[in-house]
Amino acid sequence: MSYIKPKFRHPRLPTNNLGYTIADYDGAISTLCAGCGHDSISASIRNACFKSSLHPHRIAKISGIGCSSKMPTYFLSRSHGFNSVHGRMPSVATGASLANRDLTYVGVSGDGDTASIGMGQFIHLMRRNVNMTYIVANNGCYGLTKGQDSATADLGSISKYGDVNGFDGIDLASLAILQGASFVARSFSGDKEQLEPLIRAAMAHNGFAFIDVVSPCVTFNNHNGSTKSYAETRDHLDAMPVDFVPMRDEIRTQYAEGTSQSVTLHDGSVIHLRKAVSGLATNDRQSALNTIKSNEDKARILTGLLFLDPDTQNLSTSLELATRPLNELGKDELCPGSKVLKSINEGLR
Amino acid sequence: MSYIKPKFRHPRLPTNNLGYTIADYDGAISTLCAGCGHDSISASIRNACFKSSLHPHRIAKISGIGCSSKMPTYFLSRSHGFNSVHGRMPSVATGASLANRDLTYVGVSGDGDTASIGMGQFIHLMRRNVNMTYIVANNGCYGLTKGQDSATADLGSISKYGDVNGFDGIDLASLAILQGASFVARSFSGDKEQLEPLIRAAMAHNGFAFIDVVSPCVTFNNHNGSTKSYAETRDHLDAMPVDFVPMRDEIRTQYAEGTSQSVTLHDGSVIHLRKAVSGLATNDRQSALNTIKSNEDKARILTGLLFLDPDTQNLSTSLELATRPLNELGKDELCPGSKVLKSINEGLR
Amino acid sequence: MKQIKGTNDFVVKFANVNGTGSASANHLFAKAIFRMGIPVSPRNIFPSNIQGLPTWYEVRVSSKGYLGRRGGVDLMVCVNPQSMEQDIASVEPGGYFVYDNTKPLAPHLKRDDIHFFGIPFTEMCMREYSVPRLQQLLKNVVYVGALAALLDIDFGVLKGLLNDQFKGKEKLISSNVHALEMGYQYATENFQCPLPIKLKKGGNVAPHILETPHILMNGNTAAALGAIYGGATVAAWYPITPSTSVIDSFATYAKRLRIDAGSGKKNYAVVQAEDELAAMGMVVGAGWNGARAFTATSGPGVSLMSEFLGLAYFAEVPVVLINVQRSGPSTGMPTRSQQSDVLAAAYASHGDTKQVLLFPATPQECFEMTVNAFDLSERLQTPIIMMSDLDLGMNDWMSPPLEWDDNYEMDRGKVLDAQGLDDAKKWGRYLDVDGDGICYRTLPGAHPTKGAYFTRGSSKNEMAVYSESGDDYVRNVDRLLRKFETAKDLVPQPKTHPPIEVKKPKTKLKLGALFFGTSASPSYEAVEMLAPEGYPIDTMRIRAFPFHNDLDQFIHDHDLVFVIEQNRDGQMRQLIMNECQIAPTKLTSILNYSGTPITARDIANQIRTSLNTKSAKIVPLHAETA
Amino acid sequence: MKQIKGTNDFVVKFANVNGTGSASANHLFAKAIFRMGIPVSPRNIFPSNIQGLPTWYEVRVSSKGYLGRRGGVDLMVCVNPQSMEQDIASVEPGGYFVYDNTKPLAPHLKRDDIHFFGIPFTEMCMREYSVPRLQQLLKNVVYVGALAALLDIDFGVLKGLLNDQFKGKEKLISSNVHALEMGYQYATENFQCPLPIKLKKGGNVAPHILETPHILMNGNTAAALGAIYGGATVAAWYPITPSTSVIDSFATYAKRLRIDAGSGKKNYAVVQAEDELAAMGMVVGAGWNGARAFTATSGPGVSLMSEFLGLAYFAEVPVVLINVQRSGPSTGMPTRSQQSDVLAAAYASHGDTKQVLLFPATPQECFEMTVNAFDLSERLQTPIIMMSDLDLGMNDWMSPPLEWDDNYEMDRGKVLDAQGLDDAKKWGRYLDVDGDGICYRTLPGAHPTKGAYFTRGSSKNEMAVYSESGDDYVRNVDRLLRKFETAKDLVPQPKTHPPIEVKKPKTKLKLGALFFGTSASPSYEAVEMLAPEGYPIDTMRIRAFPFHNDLDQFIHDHDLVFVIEQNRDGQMRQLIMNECQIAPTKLTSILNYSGTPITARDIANQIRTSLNTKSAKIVPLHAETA
Ligand SMILES: Cc1ncc(C[n+]2csc(CCOP(=O)(O)OP(=O)(O)O)c2C)c(N)n1
Ligand SMILES: Cc1ncc(C[n+]2csc(CCOP(=O)(O)OP(=O)(O)O)c2C)c(N)n1
Ligand code: SF4
Ligand code: SF4
Ligand SMILES: [Mg+2]
Ligand SMILES: [Mg+2]
Repeated sequence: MSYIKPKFRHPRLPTNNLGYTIADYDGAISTLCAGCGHDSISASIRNACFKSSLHPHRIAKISGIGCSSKMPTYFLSRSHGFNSVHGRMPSVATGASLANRDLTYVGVSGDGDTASIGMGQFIHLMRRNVNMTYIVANNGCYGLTKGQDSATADLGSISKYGDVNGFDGIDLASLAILQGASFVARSFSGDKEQLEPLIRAAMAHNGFAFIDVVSPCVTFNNHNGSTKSYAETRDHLDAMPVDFVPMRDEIRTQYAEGTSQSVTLHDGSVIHLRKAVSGLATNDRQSALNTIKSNEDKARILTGLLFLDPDTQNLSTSLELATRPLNELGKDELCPGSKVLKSINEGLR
Repeated sequence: MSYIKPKFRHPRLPTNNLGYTIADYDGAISTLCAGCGHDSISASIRNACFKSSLHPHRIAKISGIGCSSKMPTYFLSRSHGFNSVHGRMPSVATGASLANRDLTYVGVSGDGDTASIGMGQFIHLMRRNVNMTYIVANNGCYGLTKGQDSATADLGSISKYGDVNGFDGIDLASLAILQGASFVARSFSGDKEQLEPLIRAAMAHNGFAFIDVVSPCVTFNNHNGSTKSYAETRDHLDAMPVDFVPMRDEIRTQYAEGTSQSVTLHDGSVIHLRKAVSGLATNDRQSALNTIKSNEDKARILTGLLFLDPDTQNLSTSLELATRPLNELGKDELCPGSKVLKSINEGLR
Repeated sequence: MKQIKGTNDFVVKFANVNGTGSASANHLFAKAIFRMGIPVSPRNIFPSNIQGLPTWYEVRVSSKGYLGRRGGVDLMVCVNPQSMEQDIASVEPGGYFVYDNTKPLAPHLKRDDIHFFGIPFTEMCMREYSVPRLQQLLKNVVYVGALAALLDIDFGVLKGLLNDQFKGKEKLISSNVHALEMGYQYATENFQCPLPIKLKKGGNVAPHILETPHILMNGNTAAALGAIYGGATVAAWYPITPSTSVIDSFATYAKRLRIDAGSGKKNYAVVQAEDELAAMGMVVGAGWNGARAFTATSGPGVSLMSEFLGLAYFAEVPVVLINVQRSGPSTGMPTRSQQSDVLAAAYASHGDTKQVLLFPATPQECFEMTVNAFDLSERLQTPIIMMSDLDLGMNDWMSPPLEWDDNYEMDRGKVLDAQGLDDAKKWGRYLDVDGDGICYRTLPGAHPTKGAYFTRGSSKNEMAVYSESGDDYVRNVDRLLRKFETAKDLVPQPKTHPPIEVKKPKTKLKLGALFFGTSASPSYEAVEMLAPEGYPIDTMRIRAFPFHNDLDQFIHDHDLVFVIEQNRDGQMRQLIMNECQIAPTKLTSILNYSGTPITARDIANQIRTSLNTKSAKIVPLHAETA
Repeated sequence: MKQIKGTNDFVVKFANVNGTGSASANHLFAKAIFRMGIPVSPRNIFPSNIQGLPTWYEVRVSSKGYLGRRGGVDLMVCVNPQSMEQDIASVEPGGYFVYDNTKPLAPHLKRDDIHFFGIPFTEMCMREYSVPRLQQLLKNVVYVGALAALLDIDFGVLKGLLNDQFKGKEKLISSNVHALEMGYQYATENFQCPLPIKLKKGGNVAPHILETPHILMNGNTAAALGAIYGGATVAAWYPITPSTSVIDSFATYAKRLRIDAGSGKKNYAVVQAEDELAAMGMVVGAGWNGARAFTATSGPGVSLMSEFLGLAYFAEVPVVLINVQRSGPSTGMPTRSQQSDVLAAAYASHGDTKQVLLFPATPQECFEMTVNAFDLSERLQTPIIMMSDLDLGMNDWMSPPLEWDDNYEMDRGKVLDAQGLDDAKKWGRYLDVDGDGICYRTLPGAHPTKGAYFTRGSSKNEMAVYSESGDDYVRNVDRLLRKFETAKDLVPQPKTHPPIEVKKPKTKLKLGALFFGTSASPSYEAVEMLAPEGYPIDTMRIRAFPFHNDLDQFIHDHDLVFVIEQNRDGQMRQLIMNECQIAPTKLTSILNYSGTPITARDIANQIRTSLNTKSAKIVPLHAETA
């Protein structure tokens, strides 16, 4: 269990344009493991909403099932939230957005929730370009069910149980670009300088915005990294009771655009991040894919805004929905009345 | 209803290396619409198996649900077949292949079956690199449920019911390349000169081989094509009873590698095919994606073998399965016996 | 040789090949009878493919207005060589067989107890038309023309129908009329017309039919209209026979009736989902967010939706699901009808779940119950599953006109808006303030500081705070039971009719019959068949689950109750035994699960057999408990 | 003040924070008692998260060998301030409360009817260890040391366990032993040890326990071993609590026992699927292709698998599914136990489906029934669902050792190989040659020219040719019913015990109790509690569905039968009423659905209440049918 709110807060907190303080964007106390990357993401979402001066109650939070999908409880208590079923958040979010096109939708998911059980819905959500921000807290494993490999785990990575992953990891950002997402970004949970503005941009984007956030799992981390250091750590773990989760600190990082940075995870493995220069985001899907791939070939994870198509048609527009939210319509707009029914009857004679 | 077997057959048919005649690869009489592209694919599969001299009974045919998924009934009656549930053929094929790694598996699916309900399983099937040939009979619509748009229908195409498709079509071949398929090809149902050798190569490939076959639906075709000719035809259709399906001939085409060809479909719409030069198949995923895209930008559908990684690990190898099929193992190999159980008991005291 | 006789009372069946345009011609035939004011019920029996397989169309004509199947065929029109043998076999002795004698009938097919009428349809059309398409198409119209003569159909009515159908396309009208005349002429010239079975306007038609100007419509269209009138704004679905036309019709009507006047934009959304899980997920999301949302599906879809149905039950999200049942299990027979999802729907999902079901029996009820489903789903904050079937959904039924009360107000249930939240003393999402098990919900975005809560399937307390306490869990699921109790009085109540008087009853047992949906019509007919034979049977038509206490009472008041349904396992009987305190030996199943709708004759036969042999079986109950 | 007394008969409960390593220490405690030869049953009650929430561990010690929960806590060890208040409240009057008094106990928490034992665990560890990890971890071991003194645990046994656990890591052994000693010493120095509740080797332990050298194992491990011994070669699954460890254990054992000697390669495959639909699809594919294949899941997975279960039922594919039940519906409480998937499993999927269920009550049965499930699935060519639950699957149970008969031969059912096909006169996949409803299947690749057929869920005839004929359909599904009838004699039969003699019975009614799975153990105990009170209750433990006729007979032979189960809706009672011809008033539900396993005291109480108030309810049955 960790806390995303600081224990003490100055009585006169600064307010944003709408007069809210950051506390108005707080959530419940997190029950995730101390040091879990997911808590950093929650904090960034909270901060992004505060800085962007969004009305908390005009945001709806939707998630699937998993440690990551618990996150919406831990930010924005003034927003409605829906912790639905495993892997099917995309459809719930689609329905919600159809019912009321005026709210801001934040979907939160995990790599298990999205890349395994949710893969089909994820792809079709992008195809429909639902107007929402979709954040995957990507830890390469199933945290809540205790550490199995997920479909984004790197080939050759070793799970806490000592199994070597024999399958290629799915790169969700590339997939999103290929399958038509109109905003695709990647970041690292501990890099709030990068993550917060990305979240703000995603929420401002008028269409489907995807952010793949590398978010280390303290307890069952599954990144490939340096095998040596990993093995060393493992040896250490062997002597521990299986149910012991040591207290850890969040991993924070900070580095400049256009540079690379190595981050050592809690288990001693290392990942290599490369920060794209902002403003360079391409609206050419093919070249975005190529850039991601060439970094991957150098074992680097490219972060930043990777693709953007600002002039996109979201689902509400492509379905030609009227501007008033469907859930506000009343009998007058909806019910054609007895006269019309009479004429329909006539047509059926 | 159409017939893939010729009505008359010479008494002394030629035999292949194993001594089988083509008749040994026949299936039941097709109950698909006359002229349906799917029947041409069935014929090509039959011919490919004959020419490659495969034992019919060592092939297993697995499909989902749809007109396309009915195809396995119409070829290879001597093979076992399994018409499973809609969209879930990949998992059934995976299980079958685990049970007996020695058979040749042919999966047949439709664009609805694969790109909508089956999307998640399709992607994970590729990720596992199950040793099989996977053929999608791609008609851009749901034939069996009477012509709704599928997820591969082109943006802007008009369905038989007059609805304009507002979503981008999913390009299954690109998706397959991105998601790690080790053999990716595309063809046209009526181009047996191209399709047959592709099927033979796919079946010989030691890993997952995907063939996206453009296969016009006579009755509910959904390709974008020339709007004018389409509209003309539509007018014609309006006067017809909804349950009238005119008898049509199969669309055949023949053109040289490296050239392009326009094919007019039954409803008057036109598609443009571009045949890749064989032997040029790349094993660089990125450049394969780029080539497909650049043809697409010219409104051309690139056909041929698009990507090949011949030295791939299929699921049986990556799971390190023993060479004897699992379904042949008996008590001796499987059951450790009472002595071992005694020692297990000891360990539990 | 015997000749079946009857005015406005017979069964005609057409044997065709699908994809040949026959359905439209057959529909023309049925609709003409309908326009003559004579009760008719046509049924399409079609294969699960698009072209080339046998398909049938059965038209029942019934002066009394029985709309269920009777059983047996009096006149068969066969233009499909593939099925000729079985078609000939299916005609009642003394019946009539109309066929294409362009090729002569194989001698071994002849029966000498039925009357054959050969008409060279193919030859006539080959001679008359040069375009193959017309040769094929108009053949169907020719046989309708012949039937017009044989059965005495009002020719003017037929022409009127063609005029309506091809409005503005004069050429098409005249070619069709010509084809009709060709058939008519051939029949009058070659046969004694009309046959002893025939139609007569007015005739012996039951007064309650004559009094109302009926309409002819299928249940799926009616349900779609119900969704329009019920204020549905979000329809998410995945195509599956036989439910597809619910959404098709909804989209068609919405395009006409739901366009925002100012902008020309849509006041509704229809989304074809990628599968049934997604379709239901969208409905759940939209329902949670305050829109009236629904989906339509069939068997396999119900299975796939079951996880989400469990979520909606537990998270208390309004959801409307129209289940147009087909033959199960698994793929089953997608184009055949059954009532076999009763248990799957009532207990959809793992864990302790109970879903509210509605059972429409007519298109009128499809309409009304769909409207009602939206009210109930919001009132009860739970999924409402309307259990239609292929027979009801896809076939045309004669029906009194649909009615609408303009004073109708949608029941949006207990939703607190900003004002409501400000007024409320204490609010908790799962607090049972009123004691009816139904709590007050709020919608996202309603209030800046109040009413936000977290919806989850999993553990929670009354305040919607995460909790794994056993007490919180039990309180919550017990409240859901209380809500289910509340539902009993809100759902449509079962229907009874005044008991049938019987002069000399053959049994001392008080007999009852329970049925629902499309089993109702033939059940009523069977009961009327049996009354003159000395078996008085009281009836109750079940219209919803949870069952009203009247159902218990009905069973209690009878010694033996037949439960008539169209599935193998007697699922409604099981549901009754589960939910009521009923001695099972009281309930006898009358079943048909062949995939073609149950017939009155079949029901009557099964009841007769049961009454003649069952008496032994009725005793043990007393014995057992003595 | 009263002191609870008892040798080898009490309940100890630990209140911890999860992720702190307490489970291992608590296990050490329970295992030490087990090694002393005293019947013990530990239960982990844990939250659905990874770190930082309250978690409990309840250890029952019972000389008679009752392994179910008794109810009540005699000694509580609380090291979690979050739950302290409720933990104190849960101790029985006269019981004992051991806590960390590094911080003093808040005065308002004090109770004067229980005994408090403060031990400064944190302080002791802070003093003793400098590494925070060790401070945290060894605290757990210190309290076990204290309990060793308070309850008189054999210190040698504890040391032996540590030696086994940390074999080869001397440093770890000595630091753990040191921590134990610290606790032991503190307790002996500060309290009067042992307490009136204590352990005694041999002692009053029931002879049937002493006679066999028991093992301690959980049901999931046992099921995994069953899959190994039953010859499973394909395991496809998707992680879900509480079923995950079934596959984990299978993989672990297979890695050891299923490696091909020559090549070092695997004679098994474990695939983590992308979801439960895929997991079941793989099992169906593998089963169809002749491998013994299985999956394990829990509630939501069962819902997601239901379409495939319907296919397997109808296409007659052998499938084994181990359903380790948790609280439902929807996400429910994933780390809590229930028996609430009975109906969802029995009728899994739309349409008329009936699935075969097995109900193990002990790890031994998990082992045996899993082996049996593979035989049954191939014999019956249908899915076999083993219904375990979290309590059985994830907790350690004392059990007689697993036994294996080396003469066991797998029953592969009716499979024709090449020879068989050549010998067969006429073969059709769905021909019921033997009249038992089970047909002969063939495997892909078996024969060059014979035996190939097309498997489909949809319409077919006996020769596996596509058919939409109603007759073919009915014949097929009727045969499936016949097969279900055949299953009755093949599945494990229900178990009865000789009736308990009661001197002065307080009731004339013949009483019975039905139960299954983890409800069995506390039910037996409750029955033994009630006998001396004058209520003789006969018992029958249900072990499978379809029910054997003995079940009907048992109910017939009694006036009132309690159905004891762990779900809200009395699902087993419903299933019995559906499938047997039972008057429902005979069956009274005794339920617990809080998520924590039902206790003997709870059952006894509910039965007492029922007997004192129910008599009125028993009469109406006679009345109703009179
Ligand atoms: C249908 C279903 N299957 C399985 C589960 C069990 N389950 C809960 S969370 C989870 C995986 C979560 O992984 P991920 O989405 O990566 O989240 P993380 O915990 O790693 O943040 C699984 C398999 C479930 N709740 N529902
Ligand atoms: C679970 C489920 N949902 C829906 C259906 C209905 N259905 C049958 S085939 C089909 C679509 C087939 O489309 P496609 O795969 O493209 O095949 P085609 O007929 O076009 O060849 C659908 C939706 C079904 N059988 N099962
Ligand atoms: S298990 Fe991993 S993902 Fe889950 S809360 Fe702990 S650190 Fe985070
Ligand atoms: S409907 Fe289309 S896809 Fe189906 S059989 Fe006919 S032509 Fe082929
Ligand atoms: Mg994860
Ligand atoms: Mg298609």
